[in-house]
Amino acid sequence: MVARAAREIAPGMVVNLGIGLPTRVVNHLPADFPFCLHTENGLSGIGATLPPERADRNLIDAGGAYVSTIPGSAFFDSAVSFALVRSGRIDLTMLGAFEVSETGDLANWKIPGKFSPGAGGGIELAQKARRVVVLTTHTDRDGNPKLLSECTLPLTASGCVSRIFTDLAVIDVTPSGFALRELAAGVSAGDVRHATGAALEIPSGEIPVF
Amino acid sequence: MVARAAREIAPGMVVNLGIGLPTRVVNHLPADFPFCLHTENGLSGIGATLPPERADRNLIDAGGAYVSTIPGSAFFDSAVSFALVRSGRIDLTMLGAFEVSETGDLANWKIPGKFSPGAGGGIELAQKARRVVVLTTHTDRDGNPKLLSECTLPLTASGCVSRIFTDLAVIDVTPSGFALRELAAGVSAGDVRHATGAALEIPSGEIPVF
Amino acid sequence: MILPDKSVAIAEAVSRIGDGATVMVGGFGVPGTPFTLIREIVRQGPKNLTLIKNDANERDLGIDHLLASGQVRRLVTTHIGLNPRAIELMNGGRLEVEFCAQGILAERIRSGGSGLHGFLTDVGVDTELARGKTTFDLDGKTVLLETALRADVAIVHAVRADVFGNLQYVATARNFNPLVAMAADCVIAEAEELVPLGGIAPDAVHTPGPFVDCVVELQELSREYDVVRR
Amino acid sequence: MILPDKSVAIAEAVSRIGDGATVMVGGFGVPGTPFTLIREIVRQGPKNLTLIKNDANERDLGIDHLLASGQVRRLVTTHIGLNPRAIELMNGGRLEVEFCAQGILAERIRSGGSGLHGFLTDVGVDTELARGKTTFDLDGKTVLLETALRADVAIVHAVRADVFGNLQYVATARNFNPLVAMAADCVIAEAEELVPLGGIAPDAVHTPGPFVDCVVELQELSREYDVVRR
Repeated sequence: MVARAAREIAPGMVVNLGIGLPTRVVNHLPADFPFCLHTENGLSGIGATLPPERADRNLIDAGGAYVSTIPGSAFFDSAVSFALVRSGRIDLTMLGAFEVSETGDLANWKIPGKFSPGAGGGIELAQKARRVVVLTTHTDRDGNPKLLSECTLPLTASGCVSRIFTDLAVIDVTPSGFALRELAAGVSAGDVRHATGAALEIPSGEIPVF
Repeated sequence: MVARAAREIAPGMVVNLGIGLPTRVVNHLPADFPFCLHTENGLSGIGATLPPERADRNLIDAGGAYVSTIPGSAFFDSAVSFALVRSGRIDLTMLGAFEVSETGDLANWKIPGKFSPGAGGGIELAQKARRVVVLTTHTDRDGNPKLLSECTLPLTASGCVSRIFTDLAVIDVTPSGFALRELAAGVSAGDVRHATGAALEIPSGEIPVF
Repeated sequence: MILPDKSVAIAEAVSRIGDGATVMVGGFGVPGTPFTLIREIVRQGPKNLTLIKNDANERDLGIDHLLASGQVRRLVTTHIGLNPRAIELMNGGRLEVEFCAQGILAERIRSGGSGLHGFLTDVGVDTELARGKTTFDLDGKTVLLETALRADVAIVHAVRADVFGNLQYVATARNFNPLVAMAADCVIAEAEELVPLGGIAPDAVHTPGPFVDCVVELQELSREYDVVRR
Repeated sequence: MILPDKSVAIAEAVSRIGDGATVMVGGFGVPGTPFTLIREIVRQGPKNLTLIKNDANERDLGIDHLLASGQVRRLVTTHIGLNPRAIELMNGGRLEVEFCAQGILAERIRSGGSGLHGFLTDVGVDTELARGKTTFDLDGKTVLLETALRADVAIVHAVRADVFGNLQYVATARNFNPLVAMAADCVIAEAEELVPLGGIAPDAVHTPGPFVDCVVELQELSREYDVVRR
């Protein structure tokens, strides 16, 4: 799933990867792949993640991981960082999700009464990146679907998600709802439909496997 | 008059000097006087004005004069420069004037039908500097008063001027109008009243001469 | 002319923070947090503070000390998920928390620091962060009014300062520091290194000296900067 | 990963400017004006341009060439007093001119470059620059709505660029350049020196590369930069 998501990144893109699964996407790209990773705490051109013994105390990503620079990196303040986000200079962001609706609404920052740490930079990334894709398990820990006809949790942004990568499938958000595009190895279209809490368009013919 | 105006600058101040007469004020301050000159095209800590043969093509003030830096100078962009102005970090500005009213209104950027090059940075300096003083001849070339009960020209900012230095006098703008504070050598209070187009409060007793 | 010297002792600088003050604090996680100035605020003990800061640090780090000492009444922030104490105080009603989207907090601070009254944006318009905000119709699009933020005092951490208050930050320790350094009536910078006038190249200044009121040279670097081994 | 290379030939970069385009131009007086890119716009000849620039340069310098060639329909600016041709075209009704207060023009550009819709300010509220602007009552104070500006193309002059588009400016040649470099769909930078990736320290970048689309290395410096002897 992470390896499949990595193919979403085209040469030349500026990409912001959300905390968690998305940050692992870079491990699946060739070392000479030409693109730029942005982190909202003020760096374009993120290099390798570093272990504590090699870390620079002043150089982290927005998730608090110690990172490094590459030739051509730039540091900037938080206002400039979000100027990049809001003015459309982030070509792609990959985010985690609690819920995604069939119209592309995203909920990933708050569970009322349980989890309300604040939205951080997620709202602007979800609303303003040119393309938003989600990386998530298809269901939550209790087996409940995360892909729903409507979100039940407070939204991060409405109608923002274009594509969802899960452990079961690649699914697009289309004007007519969720559409199955690819299947994980060993998973059937029926499995995906069963784990999805909304209508799922399944193409006729063979479905590619990732 | 320029020498007298120079005494308006207190140690520690950040000062912006308008084009023309005001820029000559610095010549009347000791070399070790601790203050900071700001220019709106992006420099704090202006040093000496330079002749063409010693000029840096990239280093001018807002009036286009070639200037220099001093130890501790900083360059910044035009947004930051006016952030300084609007947020109250300019302690004092000295500006030229076409007209000043007895309520401190200033007109110095436009003469309809004759002169309308645009306001440049003057509006924000006049409205936002913590203290605005004007350096001007007391009358225009035709002998008409520049200190008036009301301005006739388009305003730069209303109620902004605290004090006026002219070739004849030092005059404060008070809640009750213009008040004579000091006289140029050889000038009488009557001369000043005659050359002023509004009521002028003249203190009883001796008036200091500059 | 020469530029004025603004270097002062830490106790004098921090004494500008009175009870009830609004204090902006630089930093994003550990980098750029003015740990030593925060410790001095704990020592001097002003109460009922409103803090404006990207995050609440982690337990026993940075502004968590001010939460632990009960000096904070209100916090304007973007994310407090790494500080269980902040979450507990908020949930218990002992800390008022206002959440902003991160770039919107940055921009509200910059707006105040730029002498503006606020700005219009569609960020968050479909979310609960829009609740209670004034909306406008701008060419058929709904936008929110986000008001400018200013503080009585801002505290920042710089890697280098000259005595006039020109500041440089390093790496991702820049973050909110240049913004809060614009937006307070009194701006206090702690610096790892204090250099004489001329020690910072004019093209390489991140915060111009006219924004800064007090410069405090750090005698030693707080242990709170140490690399965290999770 | 490696950062993409955005260096292109000047003709290709400037071909992005079509008839009717809105073009933002850096510079304040001579310093920072992208003279070589302007000459290429004259050579390629797109018409009916709207220019957004602090000033109109002086006669036979910078954007005056575009005024002379009749390529400019409209100019958004702060001051054109040093260019008699601009004044004459304006007075003759052959050039539409919109004047802004200087810091407000800077801020409107930055607002567009920051993906915002506009901002509220009391600057100019008592002047004729307030005419026709939407006003709001904010806590009893009248403020003006200043709308964000964006352009199709922005052209800037940098002293140094790397191939990814990280830019550095020098001295007062910075001025409007970092602002217009945020606010256009296509940002073209001419650079006195083009360096490889790594040639600019990450803390010393003035315009981060993600804002920039095309980098053009100058083969020689325009004579228009020469020190003016008045």
